[in-house]
Amino acid sequence: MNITQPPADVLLSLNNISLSFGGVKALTDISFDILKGEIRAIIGPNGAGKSSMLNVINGFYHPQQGEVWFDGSIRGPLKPYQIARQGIARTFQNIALFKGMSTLDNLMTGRITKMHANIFWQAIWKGKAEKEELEHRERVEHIIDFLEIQAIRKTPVGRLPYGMQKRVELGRALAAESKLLLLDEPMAGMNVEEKEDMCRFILDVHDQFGTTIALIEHDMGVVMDIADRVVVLDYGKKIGDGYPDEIRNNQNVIDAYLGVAHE
Amino acid sequence: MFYRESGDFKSTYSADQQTFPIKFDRIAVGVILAFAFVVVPFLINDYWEKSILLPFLVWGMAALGLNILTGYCGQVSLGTGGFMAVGAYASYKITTSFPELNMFLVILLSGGVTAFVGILFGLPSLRIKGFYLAVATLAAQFFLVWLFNKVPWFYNYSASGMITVPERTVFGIAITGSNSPPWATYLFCLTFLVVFAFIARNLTRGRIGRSWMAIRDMDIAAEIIGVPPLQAKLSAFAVSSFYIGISGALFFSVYLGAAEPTEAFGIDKSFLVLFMIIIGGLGSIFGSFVGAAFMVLLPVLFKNIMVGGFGWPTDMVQHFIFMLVGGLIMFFLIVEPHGLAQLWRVTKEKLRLWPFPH
Amino acid sequence: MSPDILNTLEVILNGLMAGVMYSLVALGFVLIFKASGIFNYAQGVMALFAALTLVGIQTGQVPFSHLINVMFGTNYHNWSNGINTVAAIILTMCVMVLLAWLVEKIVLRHLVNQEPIILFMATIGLAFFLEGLGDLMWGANIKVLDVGLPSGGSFWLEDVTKEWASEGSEYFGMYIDVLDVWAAGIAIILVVALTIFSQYTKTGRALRAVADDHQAALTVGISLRTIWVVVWSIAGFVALVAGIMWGSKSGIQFSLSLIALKALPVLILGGFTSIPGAIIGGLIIGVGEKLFEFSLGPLIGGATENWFAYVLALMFLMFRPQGLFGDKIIERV
Amino acid sequence: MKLKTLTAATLAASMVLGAGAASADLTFPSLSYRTGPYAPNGIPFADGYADYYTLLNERDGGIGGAKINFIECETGYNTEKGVECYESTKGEGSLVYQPLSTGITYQLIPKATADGIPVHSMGYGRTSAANGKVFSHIFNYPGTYWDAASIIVKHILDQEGGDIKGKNIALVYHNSAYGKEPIRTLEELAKKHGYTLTLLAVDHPGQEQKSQWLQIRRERPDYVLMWGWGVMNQVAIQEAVNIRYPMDHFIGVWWSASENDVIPAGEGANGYKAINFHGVGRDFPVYDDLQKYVVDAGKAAGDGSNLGTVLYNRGMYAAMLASEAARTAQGIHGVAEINASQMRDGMEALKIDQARMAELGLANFGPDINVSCASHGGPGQAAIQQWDAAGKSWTLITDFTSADRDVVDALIAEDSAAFAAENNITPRDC
Repeated sequence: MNITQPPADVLLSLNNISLSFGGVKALTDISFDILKGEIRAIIGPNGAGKSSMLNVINGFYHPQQGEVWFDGSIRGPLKPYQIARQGIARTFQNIALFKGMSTLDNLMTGRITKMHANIFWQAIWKGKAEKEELEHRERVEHIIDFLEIQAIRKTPVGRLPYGMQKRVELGRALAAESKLLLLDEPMAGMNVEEKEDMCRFILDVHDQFGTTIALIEHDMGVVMDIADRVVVLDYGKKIGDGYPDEIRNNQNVIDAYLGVAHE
Repeated sequence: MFYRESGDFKSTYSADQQTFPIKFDRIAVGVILAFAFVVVPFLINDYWEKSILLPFLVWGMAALGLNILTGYCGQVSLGTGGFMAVGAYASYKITTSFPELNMFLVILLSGGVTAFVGILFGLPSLRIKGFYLAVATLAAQFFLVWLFNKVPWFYNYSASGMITVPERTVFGIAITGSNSPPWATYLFCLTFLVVFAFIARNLTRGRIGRSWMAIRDMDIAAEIIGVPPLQAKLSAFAVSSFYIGISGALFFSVYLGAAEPTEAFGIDKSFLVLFMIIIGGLGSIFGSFVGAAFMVLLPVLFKNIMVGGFGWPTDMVQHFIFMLVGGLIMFFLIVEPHGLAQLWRVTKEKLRLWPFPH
Repeated sequence: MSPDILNTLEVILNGLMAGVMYSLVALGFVLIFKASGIFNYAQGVMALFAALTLVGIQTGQVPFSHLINVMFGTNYHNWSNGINTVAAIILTMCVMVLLAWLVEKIVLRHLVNQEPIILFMATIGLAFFLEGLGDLMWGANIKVLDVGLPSGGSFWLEDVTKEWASEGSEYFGMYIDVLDVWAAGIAIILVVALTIFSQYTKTGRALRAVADDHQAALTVGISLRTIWVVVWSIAGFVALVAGIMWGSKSGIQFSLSLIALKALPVLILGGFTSIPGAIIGGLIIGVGEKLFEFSLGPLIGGATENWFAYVLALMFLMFRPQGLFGDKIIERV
Repeated sequence: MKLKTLTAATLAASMVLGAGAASADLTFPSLSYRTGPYAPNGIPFADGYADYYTLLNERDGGIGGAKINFIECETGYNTEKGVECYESTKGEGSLVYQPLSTGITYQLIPKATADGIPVHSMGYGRTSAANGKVFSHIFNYPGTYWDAASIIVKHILDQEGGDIKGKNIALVYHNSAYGKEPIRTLEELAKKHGYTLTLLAVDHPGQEQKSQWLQIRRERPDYVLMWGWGVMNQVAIQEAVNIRYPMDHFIGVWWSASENDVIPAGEGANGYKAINFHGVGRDFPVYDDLQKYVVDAGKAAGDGSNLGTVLYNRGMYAAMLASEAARTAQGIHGVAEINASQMRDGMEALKIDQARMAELGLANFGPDINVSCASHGGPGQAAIQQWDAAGKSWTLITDFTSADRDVVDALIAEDSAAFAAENNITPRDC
């Protein structure tokens, strides 16, 4: 296996991933990698298999073929929460916040992989439990300031407007302080201002925390602006991979988007 | 009254995270607790002990337990009666086999045993969800009751299968049996309830509580951001069963003193506790108590008014009580679907703004 | 054939019959759940209430007589010495429709778009209320229900099957309760009628539309409220049938409301939303628990049916978490 | 806060309740169950119990010149409610309790003993309470479940000409503490008489008994005994009719012996037998008085329709026994307004012979009663009654016969000893 060992600067690499549900092929023999510290965009028309791609990356789906290397080691058959613990956080296409909880609690839950006080300490709310709670609260408060959501700290997220929920969800993912951050259409359904805010947040996250980011986005403009490299999927196949301007001039991609009939 | 949080600022996170952020609440709760621990023991008599306070405390405990599982972790359970039976029979077996054992320990151990059984019957929850999960817990309900009724070892081979608690003392004061003074049994149960209410509060505001609520609100997302579902669900089952086991043990050994599974721990008990937490408020500790009060004390209150007060025929009063309780349940749901606790919360909001609503 | 085989067959046959009786109760739950997503805890009490009303009308009782007599010191009990059964049934149905209408008007319409658990709780309130009301109206004493349904073992089957037993073996022929056969027949008619109703009538189609998607149904101009009244009326009717069937065995009394417990495993097994599911589920539970009691019951002390029904349902669910007829759950994010 | 107001209100209410405490009278509480699953049985009993006291007040002005203060409290056959009822009524000088449910009885055995109030669990509750040495305040005369079991077996012996070796007797029982009571006795008797015993448990509530009755139909036991309760009775009898089991070989305990249980089964139930410890029907002089002073005077607890039904008679009989005990107590202590402990002495010294029964207008209504310090089980006698579907009436077909004492007493001694040991009670010496 060590032959295919990816170079050190690669954070995640996917080799010949194929995934299918029953007969339906969702992904066919896809390979690409994500370098440490880059912003990697995954684009493609609807139903191209972008979300399936993310689900493979954070282990919610298990591909029938292919292997996943993360942080220099090949991934065995792990459960999603174990992969989260390895340092992959994500947001979801249609918001998956914990509606019953406050913004604060949602963010704190984002840090759950980093908290370890056992049940007895928590029961009496002393020692390790309290200490841990406070220091993590501190970190979360930074993110709250960073995302400018102080005002809704104690509000149940169910009551928040859509844009805000998107932001809180980003916050929850940031709270995990992961090595790799997956964003599934972070700007879907947003108006221009909201999109600009979101872009700013993503870039700031990238600069400030140096987080590696993989994002799915439909808005070409946005993608071309913020992404370092772009991979293009269509019908579960990879039809393009490279720097934004390469992609811009890639014939397959143009066809795919303009919808030229597939021979 | 002036119910304000203005000028009640938090300078530290720990201050912000405390159980009762508002000063007024802290004082109120302090007063109530002081009253409960210091004053009530001097006023209490047999009637108040056996008909009002012990039932409330015991059922409050059970409701608290179920609320952890159903209200916080979102796992519907109809096995409460069965788990209470486990607690009761555990306490009976333990205290009859080790007569010297301190009653506090006996009760706690019974809780432990129940927690174990709870985990066992919680396992299907990993595969079965929502209403369907109820079947697993119902299986527990009926099977456990059947078991305790069938296997003579559980009731020490007594002729009829009734279990009767022998007299046990704590610090030389009888806690169980007929010679136990009302204040003693009351304080015994009250201590358990208060201590475990605070433990519940601590658990639910920390990591474990969050993982429960995450599973409740969106289990898939929870797993993807790193909440292990197995751990979360089973821990909820364990803690919840622990509470319910304790309430069962208290129900049998302190409150009733004698019990048989079929009648004392039937399915109707499981429903009763479920009603309590829904009417009181899912995912609210305070709600558990309000719900218990509603389902247990209200009928007694009505009965005392209508029979004791107006001297109406007892059976007719019983029918009226059923209709009244039913009517009230529907009424409150229409006024505030999320339970009495929520109703209380909303009232508080209003009070804060009073007299300037805008 | 050896008697053992015949006995087993007999047990299975009777299990099927018991299953039908369970399904009768389960049907009511399914109807309401399908149309409004409500788990109607009050279904059992509705069966009791309906049966009480039927007997009350049939024997010409004065409703609330006890209350009236206490309040005014009068001594009314009967306003007639009984009326025709069919008329009584029709009148009872009117009462049940009225009930449905009131439930919708007073409770449900204020709880539209609440979570299922809330609506569930509301029906609990309803159950409490009806429990009190039923006794207050008709009194808590046991009542004999006679709608002219035959009961007792079937001689015919007994004689036929006697012959099947192998020579010399002691065998008394197979047993089946005629009442159960009737119940089965009525259940079939009921299901067929319901299917026809929901397939070929306007209301029926509207009903199915609502079951599929409330919002969509509303957009095409179906009145949710009317539908709910209709559904609750039908459920009331099913409750009446179940009440008659169970009641003619045991007499009409409070315990009748407990038959709901028998329907729970059936529902969970068959899925809350499927009428065939309710029937099949009922049959499976019936046969399963009877066979278990017959084969293993004696070894472990009997009276296993109550819990085994659930264990059986549980075993099925382990393989199909969505119930026999529920739609496959696909997890996506 | 809600809670506080609530309890406050309860306090107020229970004050109102307390206000009713009557001092001078003889207070007889009745823990009745006119609602819930067992209401059909609870109503007639409660009516009979109430009406007899009303009769005494109306006709004789109470007992020994002291008026009777009768309080009723609804338990719905529910243990917790029962406890509430006990606690709320005991403060009013209650003389004796009829808990009327196994669960409540077991609750009260220690409590009432501690409070010094006698409990009369007439033909139910804890059988071994018949041992007065251990259970000072608990009485269960005139008979216990174990007496019943043995008397039924005796009756079977008579039917079979004294020999039931190799016969098969099945017991269909309510799967609860109550239902399990007779098993030990029947097993002992099986050893003695050499019959085989088949046990068939029916789970609460017992609307579905196909398995049990199919088994009976297959095995054709020579006799079927029933320890049933509530809806289980009606269903069992209906099923027995359905499988055409010979009804005169089907014998129920006295809680499966009311009109309620047989009428739903109609004609088929004809010939069904049950044990009973008191007379049936209403052709006893006392009923004329009840009609005259209570029902016609509009003072009846019920609508007066169920006078003479088995359970009404039982309630009435219970009240009679209680009032006679009160009379005895008045005799012993020479005061009209006796208290609970004096009442206990009265119950312990209770003697009623047929002459007295005749005076009470109840000639041959029940066996001679003679309670003693040692035996709180009274005579332990009962008779067998049979149902006549056509006439819709019961008739006693045997005299009041005694149980097989040496078997039953041995069991009682054993069980009560165990209880004494468990609760470190030193038996009184009588």
